[in-house]
Amino acid sequence: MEYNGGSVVAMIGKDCVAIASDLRLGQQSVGVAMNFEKVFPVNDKLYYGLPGLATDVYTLREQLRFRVNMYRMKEEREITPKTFTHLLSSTLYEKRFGPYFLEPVVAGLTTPTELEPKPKPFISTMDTIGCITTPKDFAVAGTAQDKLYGMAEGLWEPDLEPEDLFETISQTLLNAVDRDALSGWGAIVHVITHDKVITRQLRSRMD
Amino acid sequence: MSRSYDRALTVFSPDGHLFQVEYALEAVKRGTCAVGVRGNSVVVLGVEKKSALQLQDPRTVRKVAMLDDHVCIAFAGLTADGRILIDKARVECQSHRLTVEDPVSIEYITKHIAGIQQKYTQSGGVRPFGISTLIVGFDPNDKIPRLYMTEPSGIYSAWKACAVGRSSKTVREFLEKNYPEDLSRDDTIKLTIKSLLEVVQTGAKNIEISVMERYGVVTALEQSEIEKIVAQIESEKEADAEKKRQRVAQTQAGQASMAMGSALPPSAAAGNETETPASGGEAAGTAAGTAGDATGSGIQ
Amino acid sequence: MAYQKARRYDSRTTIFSPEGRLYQVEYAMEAISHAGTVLAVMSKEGIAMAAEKKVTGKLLDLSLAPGGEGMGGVGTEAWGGGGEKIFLLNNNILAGLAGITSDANSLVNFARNSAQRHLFTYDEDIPVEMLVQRLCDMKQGYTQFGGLRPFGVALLYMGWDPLHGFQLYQSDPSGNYSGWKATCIGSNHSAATSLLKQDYKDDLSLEDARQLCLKVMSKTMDSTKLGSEKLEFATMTLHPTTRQPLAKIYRPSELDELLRKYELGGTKDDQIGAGEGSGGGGGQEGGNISLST
Amino acid sequence: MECSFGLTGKDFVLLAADTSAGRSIIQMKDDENKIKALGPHIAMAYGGEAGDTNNFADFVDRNLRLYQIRNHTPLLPAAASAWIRRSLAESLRSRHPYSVNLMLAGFDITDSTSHLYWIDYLGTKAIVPYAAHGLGQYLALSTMDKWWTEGVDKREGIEILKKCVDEVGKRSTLKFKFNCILIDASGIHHINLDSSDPIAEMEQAGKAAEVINPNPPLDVGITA
Amino acid sequence: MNAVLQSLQPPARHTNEDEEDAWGYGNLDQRGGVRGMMVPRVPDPAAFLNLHTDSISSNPAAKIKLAHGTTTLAFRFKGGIIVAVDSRATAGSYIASGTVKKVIEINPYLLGTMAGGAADCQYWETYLGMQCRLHELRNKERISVAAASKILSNIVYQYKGMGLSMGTMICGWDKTGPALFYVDSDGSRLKGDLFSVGSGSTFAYGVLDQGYSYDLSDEEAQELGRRSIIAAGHRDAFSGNTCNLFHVRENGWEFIANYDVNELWYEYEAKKKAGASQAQAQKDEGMAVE
Repeated sequence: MEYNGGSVVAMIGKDCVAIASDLRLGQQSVGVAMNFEKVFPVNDKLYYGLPGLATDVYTLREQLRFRVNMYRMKEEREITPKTFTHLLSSTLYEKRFGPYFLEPVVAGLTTPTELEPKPKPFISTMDTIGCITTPKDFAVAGTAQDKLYGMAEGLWEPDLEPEDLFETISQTLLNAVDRDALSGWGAIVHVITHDKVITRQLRSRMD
Repeated sequence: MSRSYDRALTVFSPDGHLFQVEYALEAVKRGTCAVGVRGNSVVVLGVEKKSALQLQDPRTVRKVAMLDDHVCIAFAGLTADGRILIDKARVECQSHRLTVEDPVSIEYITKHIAGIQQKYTQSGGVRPFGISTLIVGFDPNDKIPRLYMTEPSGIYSAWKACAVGRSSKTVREFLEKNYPEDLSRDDTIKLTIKSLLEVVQTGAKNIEISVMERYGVVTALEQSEIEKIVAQIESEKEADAEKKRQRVAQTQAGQASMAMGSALPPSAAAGNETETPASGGEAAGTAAGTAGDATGSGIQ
Repeated sequence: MAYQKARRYDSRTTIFSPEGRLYQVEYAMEAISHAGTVLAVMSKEGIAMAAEKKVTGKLLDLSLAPGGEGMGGVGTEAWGGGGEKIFLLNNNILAGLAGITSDANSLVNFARNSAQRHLFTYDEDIPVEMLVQRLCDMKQGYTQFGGLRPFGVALLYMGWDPLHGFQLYQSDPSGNYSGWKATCIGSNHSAATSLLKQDYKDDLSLEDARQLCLKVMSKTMDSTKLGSEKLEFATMTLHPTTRQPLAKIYRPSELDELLRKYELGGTKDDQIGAGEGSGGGGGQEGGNISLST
Repeated sequence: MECSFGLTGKDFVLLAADTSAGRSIIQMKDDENKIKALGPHIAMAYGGEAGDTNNFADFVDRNLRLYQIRNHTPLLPAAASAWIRRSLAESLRSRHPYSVNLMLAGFDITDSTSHLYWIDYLGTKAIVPYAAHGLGQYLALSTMDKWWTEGVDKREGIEILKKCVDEVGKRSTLKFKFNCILIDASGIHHINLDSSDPIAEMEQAGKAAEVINPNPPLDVGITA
Repeated sequence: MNAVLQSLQPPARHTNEDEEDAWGYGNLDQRGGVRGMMVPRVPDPAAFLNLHTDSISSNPAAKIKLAHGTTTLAFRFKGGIIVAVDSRATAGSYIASGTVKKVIEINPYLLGTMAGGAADCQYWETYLGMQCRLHELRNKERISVAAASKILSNIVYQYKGMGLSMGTMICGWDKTGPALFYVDSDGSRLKGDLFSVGSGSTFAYGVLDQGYSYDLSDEEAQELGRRSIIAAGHRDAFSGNTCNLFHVRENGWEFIANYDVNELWYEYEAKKKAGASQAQAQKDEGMAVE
């Protein structure tokens, strides 16, 4: 976990969700790259973040991309956040006795259907072997987890509009990683709404 | 006819034939011709190239392939079978390097390929590969050009010059007759083209020549170079024929003058030459027929 | 044809005839020459492909089945947008199939799997020729190993990769493949090929390619009025800004509009507009996102 | 302890690796080449556990070669990096993991861009403009931070590399010699870092400076 | 000196608490020396400390994480000595403080830097300040840098193996001119022109070595010190926040300024970009002319 560093946070807003990560890739104390994104899109309604051991970030991401694409082909539809969470969870549990050192965070919106006309924004997080929790406010993971909790507890409030949610999640992340030696070196935020995804790079401390 | 030993692949017929293997050889004979000739310092592969159709992308027509830096292969028979066999051989080349660091020797890879082909004549539930191959190259740290042939049966053999595919018998006979020891580079190329011209009526545009000069150095002749050599051969033939005519004329004149009439023209070869197109022509007909059929039945 | 009469042991399905021919393979090719025509034309700007659909019965409900108005789409949407003849095999490759539909489905599955495996190992879209080769290697296996009959399917593949740009291939049951500038499989392919030969020029624009494609199709299909109920249509182009490959399977309404533009038919006038809004605009922006995650 | 550097520029990429080989405190060899050309425009500098290094490098070399022969075209740098990374990541969870750190440098001829990938024995991959492994990571990353700029040309690139090599020479108790290559559109070239103008020397040497590519393009002219 | 040395007996393993109470506040003995330090009452205190703190090795499993992780540097040049340090203190990956003073002003002519255990450095360098003052009073002249560093070195050497962790540079100006000594808890004491200490020191060296010359101007020297700390603050996770810059001259040290590492980093990047595009423009122009 602390070998490469990095943190991810996700938050629920009003008909929107946001997910953000820092951009540092380190080898213990040495910073190696400042372009290492830990949040990836599944589709334009669903993103997930993988803070943890960087080799596993790649490995799991490729594995998930494969599985999601197969799902898409077989089902001829996009995967929902809930289904994806379970896919991710079982993928992690497959490595129960040699786990991936990752604590994923998922954030997405479910497309309304006739049966479920107003689905709630969805976030979830899990431990390294896939135990799911689905918070109703925010989810945090990574080396700055403790600090993120502190910031998020203080800043988050219910039913934030996309722009406010962006501001909240950005402040949470920036201030948390400023207190974490192993996270930082830039940050990226995605705010997912029903009609678009707003992606912004944040200017953050580079030390 | 309805007996099953000619279909059960691994079974001998009462008179000792392996029919599937023999039939596979027929598939090879339906493929376009490939010739290999060993010179004193180079080895040359020449193949008959089906002319790419007007709308076809010529990049994807491959009859000659590299197995490794120093091994080149040409085949006649079912194209798809060829691709599979070549792929297996390529894996073996790299695997050999990985385990013992040295590149494969030409004989080694030939044996390997032949071994695969043999396995498909003896294993249950598979048909043999419908291809014969010519494998050329130089062993590492060696200056001797090598040329081998393998057949669907899994037989392999070393040659000074050899042909497989359509009308290969004619070409082989031609080579037997015209192969001199100690061929120079240019003469090797020329002999290859000359022999191919025995079956390829359409000349340079349907001939492809690859020359392996030494270890790891392969060049493909430009179309223009081939054309030049073909032209040269034509003119030589012309000159030859002219000489013959003159000689015949002389002889006839002599005969006439001597008023005796029992001597035959000396060249049986001349007779052969006029004969070959007939036998080759039939095969060409089938080849053209399949070629017209888009990818045809996949025989090269 | 003693080979056909003989009892079919597992191990004997595809074997050489005394003349060295593989009759099973040739018969499989025969099967294809009855199938609906698929033809494609390549240009510098992209490739267009049209496929003839055989309508089996008037009561067939096409609205939910692939090929109804649910079909079509750009980029990601094209995954589920395949009809019964044209499928997206990977981000960068579309295929049109002629032959036995069930065989075709299993080949499409295999191709999609192969493409994903490549993406998994190399983190790049599979090069077009490689996917074609993968498929053909399998097809070849089905002509050599016991217990199997060859696939009764021929395919046209159109795709793009950074090495060779736009490419068009065709493959047949023997496991052979070849690259083309414009080609055709299925019934009437010889007539179509000669038409293509006549009209193909090296400097076609995409628009020309589309038009040529549909024009030849209308001639070979032998019907004056083409319509989306008898036809599927797709293009492979590059996204104008990202320069990434962009597959587009036309929605029936879009196709009809195209046909009317070229004055080749275009039925169902009353339905135009219904599917137009969703005609793939959504895919333009982030269309490829989900495939490149 | 080993040390290697990689650095990209406008139309080229540089790799340098030390040439020492030994066991514990004994140096057995001071001219071991730890850079391997894997194709006409791609090369790798590697280090790590003795034995693993050469084995893994050969394994990569042979597989990339096989890909090239099979597909008539070499693997592009990005795809090669993904494959190598996966090999390491898979080996990490195997019975006998390879302990190899490497840097992969390549020039993508399809879009004329230079690429540098920093990969460690865990299978961590970083896509970076410049990077270092081993001692160099600690000593000279900041040197590159200070002097590297977007779009440096070949001479500037070499100057930065020389600074790094000099720094390691200054601060390390071990005395390193370095082996250096440059990859650009025309292929892989040897660079003599001791020369006063390595680029001029390279250009002058022309063919002679070309790294004898173990994997020459095979299909030139043979098909078509 | 002898008095000092005599007062620095090796620490007693077991101190008598009653005896301790007999003295006043602080832990100096009556002669002004340091009384035996409290040591864990175990057979091998060093092993004990190593198990529970990360003072000797960076034992990540240790429950007690001492503040360490630092970049400090000092170098001598014709204009005196430049001392530059960062200001980050970490405990594990937690940045405990971003405003730590890592330069200890021993007296107006002497500076000490701290790297390693913050408490160790702070305490012993303050103590050193006291000894220096005493020396001055006793000898009516300022203590030489050499002597001051030797005192510190002697003290920490007494505690070798006990888990003291410090790497410090004693910088000052005495009769011999500017002088710079490196002293660490192993007991090493080195005289030199250029040192950098701490987890980020290698990165600082990477810039420092390539830009250093004895003949730098004051401005150049200050910039070099500053740039080196920024470089280290950037790359090293355990260094950063701000940079404190000091300049030691003949008449004592001067505090130059406190800089935000982050702001400077962006400034340098912007300069690099501007420089690069300018260079590119020049190159292009050159080509156009050709």
